[in-house]
Amino acid sequence: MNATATHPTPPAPDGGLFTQLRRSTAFLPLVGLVAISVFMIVATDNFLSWGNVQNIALQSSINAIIAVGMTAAILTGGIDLSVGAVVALSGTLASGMMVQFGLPPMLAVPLGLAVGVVIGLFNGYCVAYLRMPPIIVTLATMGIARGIALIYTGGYPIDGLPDSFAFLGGGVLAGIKVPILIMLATYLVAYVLLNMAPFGRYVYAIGGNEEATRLSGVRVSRYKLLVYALSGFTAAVAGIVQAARVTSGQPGVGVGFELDAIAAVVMGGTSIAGGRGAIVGTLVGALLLGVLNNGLNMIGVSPYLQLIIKGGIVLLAIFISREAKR
Amino acid sequence: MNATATHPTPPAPDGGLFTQLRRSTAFLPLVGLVAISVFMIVATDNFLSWGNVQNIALQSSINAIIAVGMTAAILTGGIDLSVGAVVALSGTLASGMMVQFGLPPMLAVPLGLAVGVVIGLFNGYCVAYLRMPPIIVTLATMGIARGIALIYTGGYPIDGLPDSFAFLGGGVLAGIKVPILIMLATYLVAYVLLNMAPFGRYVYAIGGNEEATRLSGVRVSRYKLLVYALSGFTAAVAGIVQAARVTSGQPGVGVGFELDAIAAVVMGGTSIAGGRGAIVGTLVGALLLGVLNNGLNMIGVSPYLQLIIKGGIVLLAIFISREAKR
Amino acid sequence: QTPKQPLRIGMTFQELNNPYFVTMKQALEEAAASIGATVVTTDARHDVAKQIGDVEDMIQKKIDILLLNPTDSTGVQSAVRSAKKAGLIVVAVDANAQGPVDSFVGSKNIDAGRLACEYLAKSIGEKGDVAILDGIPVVPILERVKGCREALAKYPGIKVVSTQNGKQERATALTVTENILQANGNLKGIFSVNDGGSMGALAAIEASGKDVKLASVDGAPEAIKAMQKPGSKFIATTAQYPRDQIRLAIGIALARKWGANVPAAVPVDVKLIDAEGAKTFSW
Amino acid sequence: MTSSAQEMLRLEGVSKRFPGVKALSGIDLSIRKGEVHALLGENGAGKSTLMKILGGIYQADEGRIFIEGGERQFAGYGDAIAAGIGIIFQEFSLVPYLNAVENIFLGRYLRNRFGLMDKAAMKRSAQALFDELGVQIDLGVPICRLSVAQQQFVEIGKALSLDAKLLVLDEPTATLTPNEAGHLFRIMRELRARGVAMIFISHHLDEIFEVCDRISVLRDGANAGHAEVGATDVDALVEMMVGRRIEHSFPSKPQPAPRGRKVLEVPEIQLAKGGPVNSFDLHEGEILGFAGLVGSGRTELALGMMGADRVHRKTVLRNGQPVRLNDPTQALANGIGLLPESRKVEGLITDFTIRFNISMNNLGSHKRAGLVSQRSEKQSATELSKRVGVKAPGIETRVATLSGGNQQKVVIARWLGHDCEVLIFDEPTRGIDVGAKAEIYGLMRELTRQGKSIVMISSELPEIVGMCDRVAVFSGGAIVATLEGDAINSGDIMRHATSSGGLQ
Ligand SMILES: Nc1ncnc2c1ncn2[C@@H]1O[C@H](COP(=O)(O)OP(=O)(O)OP(=O)(O)O)[C@@H](O)[C@H]1O
Ligand SMILES: Nc1ncnc2c1ncn2[C@@H]1O[C@H](COP(=O)(O)OP(=O)(O)OP(=O)(O)O)[C@@H](O)[C@H]1O
Ligand SMILES: O[C@H]1[C@H](O)[C@H](O)OC[C@H]1O
Ligand SMILES: [Mg+2]
Ligand SMILES: [Mg+2]
Repeated sequence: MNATATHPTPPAPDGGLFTQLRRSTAFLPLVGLVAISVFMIVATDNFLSWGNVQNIALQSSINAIIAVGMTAAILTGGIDLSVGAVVALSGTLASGMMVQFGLPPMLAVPLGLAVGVVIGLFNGYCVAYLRMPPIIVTLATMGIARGIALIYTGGYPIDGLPDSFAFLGGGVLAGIKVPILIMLATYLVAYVLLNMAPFGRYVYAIGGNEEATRLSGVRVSRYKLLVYALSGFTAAVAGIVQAARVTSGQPGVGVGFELDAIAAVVMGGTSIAGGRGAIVGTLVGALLLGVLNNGLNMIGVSPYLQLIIKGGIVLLAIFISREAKR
Repeated sequence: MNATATHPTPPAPDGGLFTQLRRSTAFLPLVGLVAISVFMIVATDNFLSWGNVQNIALQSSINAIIAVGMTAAILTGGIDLSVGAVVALSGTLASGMMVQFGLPPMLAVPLGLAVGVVIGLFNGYCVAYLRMPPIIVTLATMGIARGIALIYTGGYPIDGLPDSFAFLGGGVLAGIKVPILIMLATYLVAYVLLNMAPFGRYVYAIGGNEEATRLSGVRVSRYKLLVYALSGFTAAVAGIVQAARVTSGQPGVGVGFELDAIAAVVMGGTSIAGGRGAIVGTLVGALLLGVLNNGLNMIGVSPYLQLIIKGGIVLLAIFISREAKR
Repeated sequence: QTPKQPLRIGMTFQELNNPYFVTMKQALEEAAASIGATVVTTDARHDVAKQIGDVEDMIQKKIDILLLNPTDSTGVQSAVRSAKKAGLIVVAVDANAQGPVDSFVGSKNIDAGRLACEYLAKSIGEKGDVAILDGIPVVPILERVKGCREALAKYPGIKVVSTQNGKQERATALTVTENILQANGNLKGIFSVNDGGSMGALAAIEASGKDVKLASVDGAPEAIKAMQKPGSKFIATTAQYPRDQIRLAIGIALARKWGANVPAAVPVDVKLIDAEGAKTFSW
Repeated sequence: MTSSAQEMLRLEGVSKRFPGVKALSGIDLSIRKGEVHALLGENGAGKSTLMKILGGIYQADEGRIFIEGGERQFAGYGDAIAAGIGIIFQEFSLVPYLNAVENIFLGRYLRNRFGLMDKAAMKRSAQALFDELGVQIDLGVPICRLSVAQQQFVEIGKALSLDAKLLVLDEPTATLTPNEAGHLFRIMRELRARGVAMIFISHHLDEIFEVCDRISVLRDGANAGHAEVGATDVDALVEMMVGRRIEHSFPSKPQPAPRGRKVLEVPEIQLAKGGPVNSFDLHEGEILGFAGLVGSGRTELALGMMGADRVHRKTVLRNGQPVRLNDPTQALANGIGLLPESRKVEGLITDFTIRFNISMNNLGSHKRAGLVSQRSEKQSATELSKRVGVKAPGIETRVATLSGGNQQKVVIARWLGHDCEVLIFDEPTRGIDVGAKAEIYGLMRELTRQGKSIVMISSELPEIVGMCDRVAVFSGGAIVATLEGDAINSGDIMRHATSSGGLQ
């Protein structure tokens, strides 16, 4: 009687790069991105021009950056609805520091990022240590952060930002727009954190089986705290880029951004229940949404119809990549 | 081995009415509602006037009605983000039937409700039979329903509704405003459905352990389908009431309603993970939010500060009623 | 480029579920059809970020003229810059935008608020409590509130007891007004910054059965109709001319394209419409 | 109790109360270095609770813990690990989407000089661990793709990798075949030789005599006695646990074996394209055993037959009529019910009360005017839970607070109240104490006497032999033999089960 675990076809230890890709949750989203891009290339004139490709990346960048933290939150089985309000708060705060107090961007930007981290830590504290449900905690901080941004600015946009700051939104480095570079850098760091550092495995583990993870001696609460801090941070990065792009701190910006980010994460193959997914997929998901927005505008589809088509394509994408039954 | 079912302290079969209430998930929300109301009575002049009490109930009614279906969806472990768009679609469609085709409200209202049910069935089909994640399915149908409403109306409000229809929004029966009566009727039916009919038991069971429920032979998919149909239906009811209240079909109405409804459900003690909660709690949650909105307005708190206070109170409420650690 | 290429006009709206802007869109399509131009429109849904993206897409689509209805005057300036850099003619409509726009066509919004509130003040006998139903903080709206306050300030008997935000949208305006009416038992009048909000306020006033007069801005069809009802609480709205704004904007843009020096701003007169005037008015 | 240099662990007067239940009262326990100490007791006696207190997962209300003579207090499992305690939990503590390596090192990832995970090093030591355990496990796939037995070995490997001085094994053999259990015992002996102390929990009393040195018994949360393995026997242990003698574990089989009409015929069923094609029949009033090694495909075949899983091709006849079974609902409509193999994951809604769990798929019989009649539901739930002997404060007790065995009885009670004619019992006695086992066997016979027919999937040979009228033996996904009468004996079953599968 031979012991357990006989494998009919012992799979190659890791498989080639393609096999690895094929197995990854990001594979189907990637196929979707390619398919939609091909369609757009056929349907429009200069979809594939360098200008338009940059354009798409640029327009996806804010959502893509927010979606990094959202991915981590969702991987742990949580969610962060406060991101849109954090975009507004960090953007207005950094702008206010520059315009009202004359701080240089070098100081104002870190302050703007810090406020995101603070909101994130607050979210994380409520979720991890007070065991409150993420959806409602972050729904509440969404209101709070938005309220602070509005009170701080009195409801008016903060104008007159220095050019050195505007560079973060409109500048070009090595032929590439700065927000795109910021987006790529964010993903690079996130990739290392989530796939190569212990932090990442804990994030996946918590989403996979929180109780088991706790039993294994992992400080679950601390990692959850960090995850929400990360989400606040990336939302704040997006807020800074956003403010630089519109060269003003807008207290009303970011309404509904949380839904876009969730869409990017889930379109990217991450399970909304946590534990499974890939950060690369999220980038693909955000680009997919960006291509859709851009392509439909390029084709000249009416804005009302765009809502329907986008909804339909999101459904289609999820339908194709949904987990096979059982 | 002493045979079984030994009851060391046989608890009274059900306990008194108060004990039952005390144990219910709706108890703490109720305490919260009373506490905030007491505060408002002290802080404002005529908070407790009959006029203002009706006013609060009236203003809570739309959210409360939507939250009925949302409760069912959340109890199964799902969610329905499309409700706000369904409010717009059912309202504009029913209005269009009356204004453009001259249908009497008796026919137009059922048509408006039917469109909500259709969207709900579509959501339910995707969730239950195609096994797609509710959050993303309903996010997609949110866009689709909104797009249809906008295309159908061309972006204009549909005006000129008959008085018999406006009665549903502004009429008074037995001294009580009609939307309040509709809200109460909806809760009565939902109470019976969820607490006394097999349907309700299945809803809770699915949220508690879907796989076990399925393996025991319950038609899980069908009940999930019904739950989303219910959610579409109650959103459509709210859409009709909303249209009657503003005496026009508004394609842009209902943005963000889904978040209000979720807040009401969770404030009412229902677990966002499904399986636990009570419909009565949702009514309490919706009224709590209504009291907050109304009371802060009555006190004259600035709208920006209101956002912060509301967020804070939502947090406080959830903090108090969160499940005790372990 | 190829001379046969028809003129391409792009217009980005702050929102497209307000009759005011939908009417503009119609006027745009009619005007464009008559000169053989093609039109693309986008809907920013009050999101500056989306508006900038929409403009960038239209630049890629190689439009010639950009008509810009900014959702935020400062926020869109980078879009204005990109458009100018791409060689487009940029004309702001309804609200001005910062940055190198070629021209701006919009109503005299201070007048709009002043006219409505003077009429309101007189109708309530120059004394009593008044509330302002505010909107999204963009320049035209701010100017209307400013004009209104200036007008009311001339009447010592009038007190502005409440300013709340109805978000220029019926459902929100309805509940906000209900609360205003509850909290201020002696309210005599309400000024709403536009007709989106006024219709919600009107529903609340009617339901309350109170004698509160309502004045607003826009002249939207539903407002015009509501004012004509006998005994209507809706007494006046300062009309704007959305179709004319578009026609002027296209004209200015073409003139600029042909090389003309165009005025930096083309203020469009507004007109107070009361129940009497409503009988003959339409956009 | 006297402390000595040889003592690894001493518990003194440990008590623990849960709302409504006194789980432990004044437990004393002493474990020597290098001994394997059996902890026995009925379901709900408090074994797991005591171990969780030892592991710092629960806090005792009273009592003291001494490790190597020094008093210790653990605020969490992390503290216990640091003190040299490792636990193999009764409920798996694994993360389904991580692979075996990531699971084993969870919480203690090795880092390279950049502070990133040293995946290669961890993989090497995991491989070494499994080599030592003598099991082959694909380290690259998420463990949810491994079989239950393989997962159990990952769980074991995880605890072993802690290099604990005191290792707790809470029913590790419940999901293993005798052969795999044998592996585990070999490892336990090696550990003992190295001086590791072990607490071993099992309801298989024969295993106790195979690996253990001394025995402590709990009854209703209190000490019920201690014994040396050499100086006791199964009957004495049972009496200590249960407080009385248990005469026969198996009710007598009806003679001759029932051969009523065929209530269920499966002339062909093929789970996957190219896989083995199986067939079997079930007669009225009979118990048909599905025997085989863990992973031999018994559960899959049963689930496929009743429509809970998709299959490639199948024909099923109920009472001679072909039926469509595409989901468990259709199975239920055709009188086929399932008691699933994993009660927590597939059987129960642990947040629900006993009453709700019992009536869950039988609400139709409590309906009055379309609504559920609480009175009828309560009456039937009370009666059923009494019949299966659920130990609980009442039918309104949440199932989550019951011990494993009592949870299993709740699922059985559900089917007792149902008018299903065909019942599939998948590992019905897994984790069930000896006393309760006898009761469950009795219940099964009672059901067949009422004319019901049962398919019993079991990895415990004695119960296959003792209970079944006929036995289908599985190997590699195929039914390789169907035995009846005297042919139903351990030797023949094992011979077929270990034959190369798929051919007959
Ligand atoms: N978290 C809890 N809440 C309430 N009661 C509990 C809890 N955990 C265990 N109990 C109760 O404590 C008692 C002891 O349970 P325990 O799980 O320790 O039994 P066990 O001896 O391990 O049984 P088994 O052999 O079935 O695993 C039981 O009556 C059980 O119902
Ligand atoms: N590594 C694996 N990956 C995917 N499927 C597997 C793997 N190992 C086993 N299986 C399949 O999963 C099925 C379920 O395994 P399980 O351990 O439940 O065995 P079983 O024969 O169904 O019997 P039982 O669990 O009752 O002993 C097995 O039949 C086997 O076909
Ligand atoms: O001028 C318009 C204004 O900018 C606003 O957004 O609503 C419609 C009109 O009043
Ligand atoms: Mg146990
Ligand atoms: Mg099995």
